[in-house]
Amino acid sequence: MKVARAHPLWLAYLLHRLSGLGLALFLPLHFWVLSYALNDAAKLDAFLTLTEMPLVKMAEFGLVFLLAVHLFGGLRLLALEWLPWSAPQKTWAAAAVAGSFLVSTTFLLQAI
Amino acid sequence: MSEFHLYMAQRLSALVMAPFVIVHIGVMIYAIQGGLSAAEILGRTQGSVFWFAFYGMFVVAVSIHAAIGLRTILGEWAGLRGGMRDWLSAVIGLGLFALGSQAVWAVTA
Amino acid sequence: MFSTRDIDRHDTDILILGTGGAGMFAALHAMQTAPEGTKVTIAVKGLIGKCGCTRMVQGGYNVALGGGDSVERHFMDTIEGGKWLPNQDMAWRLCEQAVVRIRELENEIGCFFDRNSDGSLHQKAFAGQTADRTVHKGDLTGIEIINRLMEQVLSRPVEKLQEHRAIGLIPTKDGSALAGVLMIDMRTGKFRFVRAKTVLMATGGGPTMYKYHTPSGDKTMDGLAMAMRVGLPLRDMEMVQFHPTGLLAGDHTRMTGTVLEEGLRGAGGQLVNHAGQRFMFDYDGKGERATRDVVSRGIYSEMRKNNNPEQEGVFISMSHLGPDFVREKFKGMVKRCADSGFDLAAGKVEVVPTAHYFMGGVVVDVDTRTAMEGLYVAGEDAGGAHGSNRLGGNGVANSTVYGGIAGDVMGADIRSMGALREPDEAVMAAELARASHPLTRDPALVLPLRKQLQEAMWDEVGVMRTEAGLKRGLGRIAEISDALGDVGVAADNLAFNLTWHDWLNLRSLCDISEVITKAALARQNSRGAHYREDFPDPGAMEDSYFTVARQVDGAVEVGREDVQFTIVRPGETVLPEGEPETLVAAQ
Amino acid sequence: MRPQTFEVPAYDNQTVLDVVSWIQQNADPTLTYRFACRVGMCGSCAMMVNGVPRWTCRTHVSKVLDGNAIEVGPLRNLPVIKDLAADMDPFFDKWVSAEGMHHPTRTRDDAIEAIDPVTMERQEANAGIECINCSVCYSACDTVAGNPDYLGPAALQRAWTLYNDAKDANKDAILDAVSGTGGCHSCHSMGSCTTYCPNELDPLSAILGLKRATTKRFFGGRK
Ligand SMILES: Cc1cc2nc3c(=O)[nH]c(=O)nc-3n(C[C@H](O)[C@H](O)[C@H](O)COP(=O)(O)OP(=O)(O)OC[C@H]3O[C@@H](n4cnc5c(N)ncnc54)[C@H](O)[C@@H]3O)c2cc1C
Ligand code: HEM
Ligand code: SF4
Ligand code: F3S
Ligand code: FES
Repeated sequence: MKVARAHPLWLAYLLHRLSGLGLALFLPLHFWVLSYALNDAAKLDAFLTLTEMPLVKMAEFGLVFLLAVHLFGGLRLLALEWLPWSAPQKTWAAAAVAGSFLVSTTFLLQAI
Repeated sequence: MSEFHLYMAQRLSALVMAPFVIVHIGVMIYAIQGGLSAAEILGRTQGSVFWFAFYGMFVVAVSIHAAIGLRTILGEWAGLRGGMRDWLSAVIGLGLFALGSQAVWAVTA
Repeated sequence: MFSTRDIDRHDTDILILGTGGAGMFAALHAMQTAPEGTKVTIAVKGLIGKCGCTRMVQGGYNVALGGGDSVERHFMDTIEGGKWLPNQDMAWRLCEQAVVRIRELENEIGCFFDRNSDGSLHQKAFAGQTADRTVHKGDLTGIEIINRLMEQVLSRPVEKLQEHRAIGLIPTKDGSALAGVLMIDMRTGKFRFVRAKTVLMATGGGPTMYKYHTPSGDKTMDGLAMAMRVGLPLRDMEMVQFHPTGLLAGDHTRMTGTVLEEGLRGAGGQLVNHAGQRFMFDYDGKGERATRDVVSRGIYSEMRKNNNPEQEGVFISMSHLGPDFVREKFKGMVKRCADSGFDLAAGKVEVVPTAHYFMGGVVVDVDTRTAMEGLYVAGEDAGGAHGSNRLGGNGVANSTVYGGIAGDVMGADIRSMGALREPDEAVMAAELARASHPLTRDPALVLPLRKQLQEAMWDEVGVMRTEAGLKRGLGRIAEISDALGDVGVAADNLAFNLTWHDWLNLRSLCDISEVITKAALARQNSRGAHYREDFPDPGAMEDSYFTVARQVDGAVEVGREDVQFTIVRPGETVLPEGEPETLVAAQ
Repeated sequence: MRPQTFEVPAYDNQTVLDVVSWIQQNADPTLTYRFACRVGMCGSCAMMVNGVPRWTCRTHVSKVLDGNAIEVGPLRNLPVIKDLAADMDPFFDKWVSAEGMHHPTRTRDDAIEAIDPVTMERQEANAGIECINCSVCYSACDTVAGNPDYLGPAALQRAWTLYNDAKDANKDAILDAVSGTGGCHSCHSMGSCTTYCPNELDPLSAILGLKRATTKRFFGGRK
């Protein structure tokens, strides 16, 4: 039987989990690329020029987005768990911060 | 390590990472302007005790944090239990730490 | 089709049937008083703590806790409320021990009852009480009591036989003592016989043979039917308490009959008839605030006058108090009505008297012992404590007080009991045949017969009774009972087969319906819940008698016994001289 | 289990429990389900209705009709005994594992403790006390689905209630019980418990309370 559960808190949970998973999968790659610097700065450069490509730029934006989403999802959870506010207050506060952060990041990335 | 200690470790590592992530994203946005180059990155970071400590702690925190997080996901979504799951997440944590240290060394040494 | 060889045999020391207030307290007390190593087993028709009526208690728990109130006053209210029919020693013990039990509930079991602002227990008065005596947890008192009891029981090493239905008490060959209980493990459909040195029957009566009834669906008089078959005397069997305001929502929904709480009338709720007029003042000076039996009869009379099949009941209307006030004060009730599609706060809700509580039961002594060694009865299954009428709030007090006593007594008695007793295999075979009877017949629907029984009881043995009606009722019950014998249940899948259990339920209900009707014929006066239109007088209090029914050679015989005024005589009181008649401020 | 389809007559006042009962009483006599009180007090009639766990005795058909049909199944996250009846033992075993029972400070021979009804602590305890252990929240929670050790929202809420109960003697035992494998720290605050609780209780906040209390204790703060 199908299970109905699409309500805001559940979606927030899913988003946090998927972003965390995405970050964890990307992280080894990220480290691996940086490690190139150890043996060969040129290789790193070669990779870095890739970042000019739109697709890579998209991926990069995606990563920043994931990181931002996960960061604020995480801060929301930490506030929820450890701060003595009411649940809606915490959600609104986190949403407000996340919203403004996302807007400013997007703006900055656009500006580049 | 009890479930509660894992929880504390994950939350505390998250707390540690929060400012790092913000700075990191900030630097990325700054650095990305006018394109990235190895020289530019390395010029900023190499030999800097500050960046070494910054990224070093970041790597430690993220290895702990992600390993515990993946352990949860391995349990809930992959159905892994018991020793197998703990072992796998320890390997992930150590692996991340190894790769991360290598990267930090590469850019700051 | 089944032989006694198919029965799974199981042994324990103390067996408890039912997990209402009586059953759970018995289990806890038995574990406290029985010798180390005693095995305690609970068998219940549903899940532990999740069935029965104790959980459904709304209003609260009667207990005299000082502040002017006293055990004596509680006792006098109980006797007067029961119209001098209660067994006075039982009533006294109930009032006296309630004080201990409420402390136990709060201190040891962990219940939290509503407090006054100074931190003391909040108490209020139900109709018929002369002091603010009823301890409660909002209007969900039973949930608090049963959940806390359930936790205590679940966290102790009791053997749990859940979804086990007791179907027969099996005595020893000479019939003097109980050997054990035959049950159906409902989940598998297999028979299981459990031997025990002592058995508490706390299956909670439950007058669900009426068209409108409040008790939970698992209660179908199984216990009393079993007790009758082993020849035990049953008293006060004509005494069925009707709650005046049951929800009327059609006969296709299980919501019909469920209680709209007493407090609605207490707070000023008005009853209006089909013509839109208030009528309760035509029947009693207290209007809607009169006692349950009076209001039930008032409503019943109005219904009879109207006689409109489209709109059978009367209406309870709260809106004049202000819908917001009602929503605030009766939050749970308003929500419940809304879930079922009615607007209690601003509209009006159709209601009807509904069979609520069964005062009658097995004859027991103040220690819950019965005439049969090894069998104990407590709670709604036991007769005597309430006489002809149970005060609101005395029901749960009764089940918890006597359940605890039963546990203590069984725990003590077991010390002097040697080995488990051997059952009479002939009785076992008869009980087995009885329960498997429908499996040998052609399958047919059980529901129509249950509806017929419920109609018959409501029409002929209900709120108001006459000799002619009761006799008609006996005829109708006999017909239904016979017809049931021809209704079969398909035997190919007996695991958790509710239809088989519907059949067994109806079997018990038919059996006890007959007893109720015969006892009602035997009482030729009107007391408390029992009202005879042909004998409206209560009769002289000094000459009070109670009815005793028993099965002799397969036939139900009803006799009368004089009430023994062991503590107080009619016209007298145990209250000190000069005590005011009531401590409750006039509303 | 293969799903079966039944045509059931419609009535004005009709709950999902009535529909299920009609099928058993008229169409399929072997159909198994569970109920007792019929009025939302016993918490034994919960089932999945169109994918949402609900108390069926208090769910009006008109509220859940999807087209002209409803899909009913046994509660999720519990073993099925037969048809629509779930085995609730794991739910109650966990209730006990969470130390969900009173630890007495007094006996029946002592007076009843005077307790100020308006303190913060008492309000916190009251918030979850009317749980009917229907297991709706337990069935709604995906953490339970993924983690068989997880104690689940209702048991944890009970623990929180007791933790705030001035009468309870063993707060440390409660915090220990909810700190182990499958304890409150396994909850991901997905809030399905609070969203679907038919009694409008809020296990999510109770669990957050436990997380706070255990964290406080970790840093040396005590109750
Ligand atoms: C809606 C409602 C409101 C009430 N409000 C109040 C109130 O405010 N105050 C008050 O004092 N009283 C009230 N009462 C009455 C009170 O609930 C009962 O008097 C009391 O709870 C009976 O307790 P008990 O333990 O005898 O039976 P119950 O609590 O009814 O328990 C009976 C148990 O026996 C089990 N059982 C039945 N048959 C079998 C079988 N064949 N085999 C095995 N087990 C079986 C049942 O499943 C159940 O577990 C109310 C009753 C109802 C229905
Ligand atoms: C920026 C700071 C971060 C914060 C504040 C943070 C916070 C959190 C929190 C509170 C959780 C627990 C969620 C739960 O149990 O319900 C979590 C889970 C997780 N985090 Fe992070 N995190 C951060 C960064 C990261 C990074 C950089 C990664 C990637 C490598 C990551 C990967 C994960 C993973 C995989 C999970 C498990 C997800 C789950 O259990 O649902 N986190 N994070
Ligand atoms: S918290 Fe709500 S949903 Fe969960 S068991 Fe209690 S009453 Fe049911
Ligand atoms: S749905 Fe489950 S994850 Fe936590 S908040 Fe409720 S228990
Ligand atoms: S039948 Fe009791 S809650 Fe639904």
